[in-house]
Amino acid sequence: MNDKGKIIAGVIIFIALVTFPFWYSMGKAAPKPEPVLTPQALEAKACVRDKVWINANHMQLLNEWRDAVVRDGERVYVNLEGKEFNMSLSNTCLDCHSNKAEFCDRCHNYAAVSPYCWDCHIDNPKETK
Amino acid sequence: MEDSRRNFLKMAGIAALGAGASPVLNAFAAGGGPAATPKTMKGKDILWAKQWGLVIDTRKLTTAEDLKPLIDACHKTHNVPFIDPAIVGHNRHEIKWLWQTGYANAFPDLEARYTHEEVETRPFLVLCNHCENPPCVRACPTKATFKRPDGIVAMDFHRCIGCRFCMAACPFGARSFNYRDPRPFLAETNLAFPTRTKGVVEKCNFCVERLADGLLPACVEASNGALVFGDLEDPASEIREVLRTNYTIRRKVALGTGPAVYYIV
Amino acid sequence: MLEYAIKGSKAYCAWMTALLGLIGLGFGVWLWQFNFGLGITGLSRDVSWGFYIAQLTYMVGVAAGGVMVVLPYYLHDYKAFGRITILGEFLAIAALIVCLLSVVVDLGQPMRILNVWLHPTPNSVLFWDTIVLNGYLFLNLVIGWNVLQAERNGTHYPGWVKPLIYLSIPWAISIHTVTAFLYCGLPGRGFWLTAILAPRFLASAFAAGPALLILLCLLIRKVSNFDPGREQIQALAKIVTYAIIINLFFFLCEIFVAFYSQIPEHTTHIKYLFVGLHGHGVLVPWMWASMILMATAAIMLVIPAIRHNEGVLAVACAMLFVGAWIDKGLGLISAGFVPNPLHEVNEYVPTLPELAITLGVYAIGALVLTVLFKMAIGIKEEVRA
Amino acid sequence: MNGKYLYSLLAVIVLSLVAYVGTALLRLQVFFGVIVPYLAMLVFVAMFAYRMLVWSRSPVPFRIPTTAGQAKSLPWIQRNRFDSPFTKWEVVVRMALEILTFRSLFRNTRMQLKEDGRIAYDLELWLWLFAITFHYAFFVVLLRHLRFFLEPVPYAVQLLGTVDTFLQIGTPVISMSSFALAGAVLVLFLRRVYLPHLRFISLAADYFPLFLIFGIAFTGIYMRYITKIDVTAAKALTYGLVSFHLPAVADMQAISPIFYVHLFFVSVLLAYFPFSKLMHLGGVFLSPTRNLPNNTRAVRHVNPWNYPVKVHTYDEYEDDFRDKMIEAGLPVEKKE
Amino acid sequence: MSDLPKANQLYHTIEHRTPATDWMDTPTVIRKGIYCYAANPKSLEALSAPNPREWNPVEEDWKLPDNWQEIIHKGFKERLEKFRSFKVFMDICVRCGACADKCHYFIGTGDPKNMPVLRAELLRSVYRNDFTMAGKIMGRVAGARPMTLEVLKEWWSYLFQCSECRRCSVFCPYGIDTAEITIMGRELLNLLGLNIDWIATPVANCYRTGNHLGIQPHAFKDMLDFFVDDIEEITGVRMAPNFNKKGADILFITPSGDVFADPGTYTAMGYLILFHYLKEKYGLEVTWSTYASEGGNFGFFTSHETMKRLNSKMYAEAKRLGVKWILGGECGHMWRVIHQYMDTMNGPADFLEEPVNPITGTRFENAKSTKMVHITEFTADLIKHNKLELDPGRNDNVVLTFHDSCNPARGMGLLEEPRYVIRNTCRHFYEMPANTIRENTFCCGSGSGLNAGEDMELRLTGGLPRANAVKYVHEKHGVNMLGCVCAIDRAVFPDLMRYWVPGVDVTGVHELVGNALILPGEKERTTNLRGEDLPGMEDEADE
Repeated sequence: MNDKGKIIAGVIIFIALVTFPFWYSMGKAAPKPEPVLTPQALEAKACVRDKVWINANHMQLLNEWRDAVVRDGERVYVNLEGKEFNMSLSNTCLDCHSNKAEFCDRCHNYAAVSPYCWDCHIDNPKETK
Repeated sequence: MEDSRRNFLKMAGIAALGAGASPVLNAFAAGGGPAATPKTMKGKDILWAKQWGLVIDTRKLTTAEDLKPLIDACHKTHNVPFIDPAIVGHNRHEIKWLWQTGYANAFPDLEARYTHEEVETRPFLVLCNHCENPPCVRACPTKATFKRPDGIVAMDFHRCIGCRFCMAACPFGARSFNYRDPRPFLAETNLAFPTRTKGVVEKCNFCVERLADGLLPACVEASNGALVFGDLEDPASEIREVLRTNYTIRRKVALGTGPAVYYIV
Repeated sequence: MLEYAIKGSKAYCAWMTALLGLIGLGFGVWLWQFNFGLGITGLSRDVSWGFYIAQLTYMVGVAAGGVMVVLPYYLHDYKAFGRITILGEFLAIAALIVCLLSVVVDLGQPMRILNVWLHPTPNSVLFWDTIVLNGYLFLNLVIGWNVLQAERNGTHYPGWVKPLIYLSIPWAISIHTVTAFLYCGLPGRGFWLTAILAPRFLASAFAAGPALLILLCLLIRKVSNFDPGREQIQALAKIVTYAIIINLFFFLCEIFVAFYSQIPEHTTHIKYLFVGLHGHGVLVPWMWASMILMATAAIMLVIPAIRHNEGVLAVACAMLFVGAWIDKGLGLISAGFVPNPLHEVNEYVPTLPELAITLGVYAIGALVLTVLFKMAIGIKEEVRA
Repeated sequence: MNGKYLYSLLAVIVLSLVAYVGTALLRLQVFFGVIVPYLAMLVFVAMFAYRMLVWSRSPVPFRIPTTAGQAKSLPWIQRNRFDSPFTKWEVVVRMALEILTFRSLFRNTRMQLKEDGRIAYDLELWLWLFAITFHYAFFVVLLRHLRFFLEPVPYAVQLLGTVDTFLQIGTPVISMSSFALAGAVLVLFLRRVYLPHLRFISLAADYFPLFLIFGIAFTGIYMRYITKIDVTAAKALTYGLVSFHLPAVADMQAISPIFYVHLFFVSVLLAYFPFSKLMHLGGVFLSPTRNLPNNTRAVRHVNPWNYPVKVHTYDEYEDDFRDKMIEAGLPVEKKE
Repeated sequence: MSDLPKANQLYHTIEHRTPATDWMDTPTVIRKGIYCYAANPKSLEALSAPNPREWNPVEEDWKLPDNWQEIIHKGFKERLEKFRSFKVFMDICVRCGACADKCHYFIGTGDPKNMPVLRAELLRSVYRNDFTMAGKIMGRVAGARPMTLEVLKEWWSYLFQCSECRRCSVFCPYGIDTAEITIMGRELLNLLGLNIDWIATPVANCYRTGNHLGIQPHAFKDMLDFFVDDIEEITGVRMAPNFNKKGADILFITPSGDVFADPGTYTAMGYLILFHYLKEKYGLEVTWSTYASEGGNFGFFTSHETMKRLNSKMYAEAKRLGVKWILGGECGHMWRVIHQYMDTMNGPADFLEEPVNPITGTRFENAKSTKMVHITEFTADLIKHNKLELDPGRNDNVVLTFHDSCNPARGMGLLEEPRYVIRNTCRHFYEMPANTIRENTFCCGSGSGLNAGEDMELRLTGGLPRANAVKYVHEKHGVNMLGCVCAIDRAVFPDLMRYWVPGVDVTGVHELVGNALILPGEKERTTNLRGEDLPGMEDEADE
């Protein structure tokens, strides 16, 4: 029985599949996106927490915020520096980062995550009439 | 570096001890981290009560035109859509927090065969009664509807699974369900307040977001004094004064839910 | 065991393919509903539960009805039912799957379904309903599987199954009781606010469930070499007879209380069902049909000569099953919401997409039932061969 | 008592320490983030191909399918096409059922000697259930990870992510496949430890991949839900690997070391794969008892190394017994 | 058999426990009742097999050639390169354990090394040591161990506790077939002359005389003539079977066991009756052969080469006699060889015609290349076309169950044909439990050359799962007869039944045919082929 051809074909297909990302990128660079800061954000300099922490944990923070606001009626967040913020995605975060497309979406798209926040929270105050 | 070493210790802790190691983790976390931790708290301006209540002086609101600004104020503030039956072909998807109805509908058990003529035609403002003993809270299987310490029957739209048990439980028909995406039906949007997603129940929230900022509910503000809002448990409050000095009725008291909305007829 | 479900005649394959087709159709429409929202149904602000939840209610009854074979066999040592207990248990499994899926398709946010257990809320009857329904499903799966396997091996089922069997008997009562409590504990819904609702549910369950089982037994005898047995079918028929009579009696009790007291909260809903209210009455012909079907079936069943004729028995069971379905699957839920708490009348009629999804759910139930019955019958044939 | 899994556990712990220390203290991100993954990929691809070629070099001299159902026979006898395939396409279906649904494991029974003298064989589907859960969960996890290797992320990958995160539990929403994978690995491990016969046959090489894969799942879950790493920075590296546009070393060093532990685990798995029992991924396609049609009497199978053998011919036989045959009246070729 | 406890006691002493030590450290005991005697050197010499010598398995010294390790290593390597099955099966096992409790020897003996996976690991451990990088570097941690004398003895012991029944292969997710591994292992052992006598001597016999039992041509004819006399006594019909007849339509080959010992002899009488009927009614000439007088092939249990050497006679004889095609009798491993090996090894049989049943016109499509048809396929076809006059009432004293022989079931897919014949010749037929029949069938416990006398304990424990299932239908339906289509089954089941299920006898399917078939011109039969009174004939017989 001679099935070497079939096996080699199978191996080639397998390798092609396994190395698919290499073919797909074709050496095209796609560096880490940099979120664009609005002038307002630039001016504020600091976010609620430091940038690295926020970058990694903002989803958790928003989750804690929503429970605090909705369930406990607590709306003020005092950060590590003792500074107070209104815990609101719509009114605090998006007020400063009013450019969702350049700020939020860039990374979200890059990492292919689509949080359902935007189903309710109005995404871009500047764009919505 | 600091952070990553801590993370490593955490990871090693979990790996070694399994999920039960959380106290150990906390110890690690507390030991290595900065002393201060962020806090959450109520705002300084917040209006707070033991049981918020509302008195509606229906004598001052005798026509539909009188009610409209109140309803509009509420619905605009909260992005309550108007799903026009003329457009969608039916009224099944209607959403309303505050609306008007007839005396006999609002008070079916107080219906009189021979009624005061003016009252019979007077429009009545109805809304969630923020009951003292709310059946909807009892029914909700996820605690998405709950009673806050200030007596407001609140809804957590993030947690609502859309089972509509609360709608069946509410004897006042105060609740609406988002049978579809409400956004296309918003004539204008209040950016400060979220819209809802399809598939969740909603109702009047006694303007918790305004109370937090020290403001009275939108309808009260728009009512020119026809609506009085205050703490039912505070004998010194204005609302108690109004209740002391006026005869009021509540809807379906026989059911024992203890509505917090009173009507001066 | 499962190999029996994989292999089958041409007709079997055609039936399974048809069911898969219906499931596919239902799933497609459900995707539409998932995308658009429950607005594609006939539900409204006033009638916020409809066809889906009604199917939950009805099929919980069918599931609970299975206990009518389990109980006489295990508690009263009625040996004859040993032949068909597995059919009762498997019918319960399929019915429960229809129940659970009916709840899932009724949810506005199905992806949050686990919130019910992530945020357990013991004061909510719906929370308990999920517990009892899933628990009963689990019990029947474990019991059915082990008993059938033991039968195939010619051995006795493991000892630990016995307590589960005893547990399953009160549990069957609980599933319908808790489901009734969903409705009858609500203030302001006069139609449901009656202590007799749970007993009524049970009575109709013990009529409709065994009636379906009789029909299935007759079908099994036709399409397979396994005969569930004449004695067994007749014993079931007796159970159906008493249950339907009690069901009708309970109904009359309701009528009496409502109309003798003449409390509007209680009468308006019944009026809406049987004579219409303010000119609205889409359900009137249905409800009369239901009553006539159930009453006729009861009369037929109570006469021994008729009951003993299996052909006529089948007709009576079918009439009863349909009658009870109209009563619980169409009337009960709608009428609770009409008129609404503000005494306005807004009627509910299910839409086509709603029916398609329900059909898909039933097709899943039928598929599960077919697979389980095929397996059980295959093993019965094998053991008796 | 059982050194086999302790060795394996130790090996995985040491691997994690190596990657952790290597990146957190020694700052060898380039080594663990670039060199090792490239090498691992190279070893995986090359050795996988090599192993397959070695297998293909051994011929299949005989057609020896295991028949698990009625073969094609007389036209009126209903045959079992997929458990006893006759044609090539029936074999394809049999193999598909085997590979996609784990058909053979689905038959699994559990034997019990009952006290009453009966031996019972109960259908035992737990192994099938956890095996298929494990494999499919792993597969989905792999496909989902394409989001780190493709830009823009194709819709299909996004859709898979959406389906996998259908149930909204936790923040970020849990992907069911991750937990199914970790859970199934755990059960498969416990099975090996708690079932005496399975423990008896298990080698260190059986525990090692389980620990390693659990380590991968655990570090993945840990990064996603407990300590959050900078996902975009991680993708900049992973995408950089496949597009050959690596981020700056400083950027790599900014990624949490746990990411490198995860990546190192994956690299080790890739490199280990072709040398281990994990090659059943390729081998399952080559099993002669499954991938051949049961048509040996109808279609001749050729053995490439068939060679002539010494036989006892009829002539030799007749020479041995001619007289007796003649005497018994049996026909013979030669009369004397 | 006498040293064994009573069946019930034995059953309750079976324990499935694992030793505390690692399996590599658990010594192998070659013990009486479990092992078979070593091959007689004369038998090996007759085949020119390597290393013939007197040796005794229970003695310390096996008198191995000095370079035995090298022989094994080289033989191993050669087989890895020649058989993909062996190579792949050495590599891909994941030790999931699905096969463990599928083996009848494991079920019956409780010896963990009888788990198929572990039996294969005996070889795999050496494979890893000799042929894989991981094994060479990591040694025992990677599950590798060097080939030592202890390992060799362990191989010998357990490779002769496997009957190559393939039941494990059905359940293996990769189709790993322990039969294949046992075949390779036994080939390697044969390189060192380590065969058992129960295999080696039949092979030598078969090579010279044409059959395992060494029946010489005249004796073979005598035996069949003896059956002819018996048949005449029972039916009143005298028949004259053809021997070595040139120009006959069909050559018939069956295991010689059927010619030699009860109850196989009754099956042979069934064949004779059937062939006589076909000759009388339809003029079909079937011939027996004294040269190819053995269907079974114990070479299969020795090596591929020996199998081929013995098998070659079938085609050679068919060619010499100029028949159209070959018909094969009821046998198990004979059919595995014919179905999966014969054409490849000794074909193509282009001198034969594509088999067609001359009476019904049915083309045996499934045998068009090998040109050999199973007798139940042939008889089923005749019955289907109403070509046989049958009186199943003559088998009414039989309450039958049917044992699927391993090789036709799992190496051929022959499941329905014998059942069809049975249903048409016997009115009381009950299947054993589903997990013990068809592709899940259990071995008789004595297959692959293990049906010696000295390993009776192994055979009885290994046969327990099958016997237990028979017991089930015996108690439930009063089954008194175990039908089968295998000569080894017929040879070994009587012992097995006597021990585990007294009251059940053993029959071949064609014995039922022989009883039911109404011969032209026969007298009214009062007894069956066994000389037992037919139902309703008890009185006449007494008179």
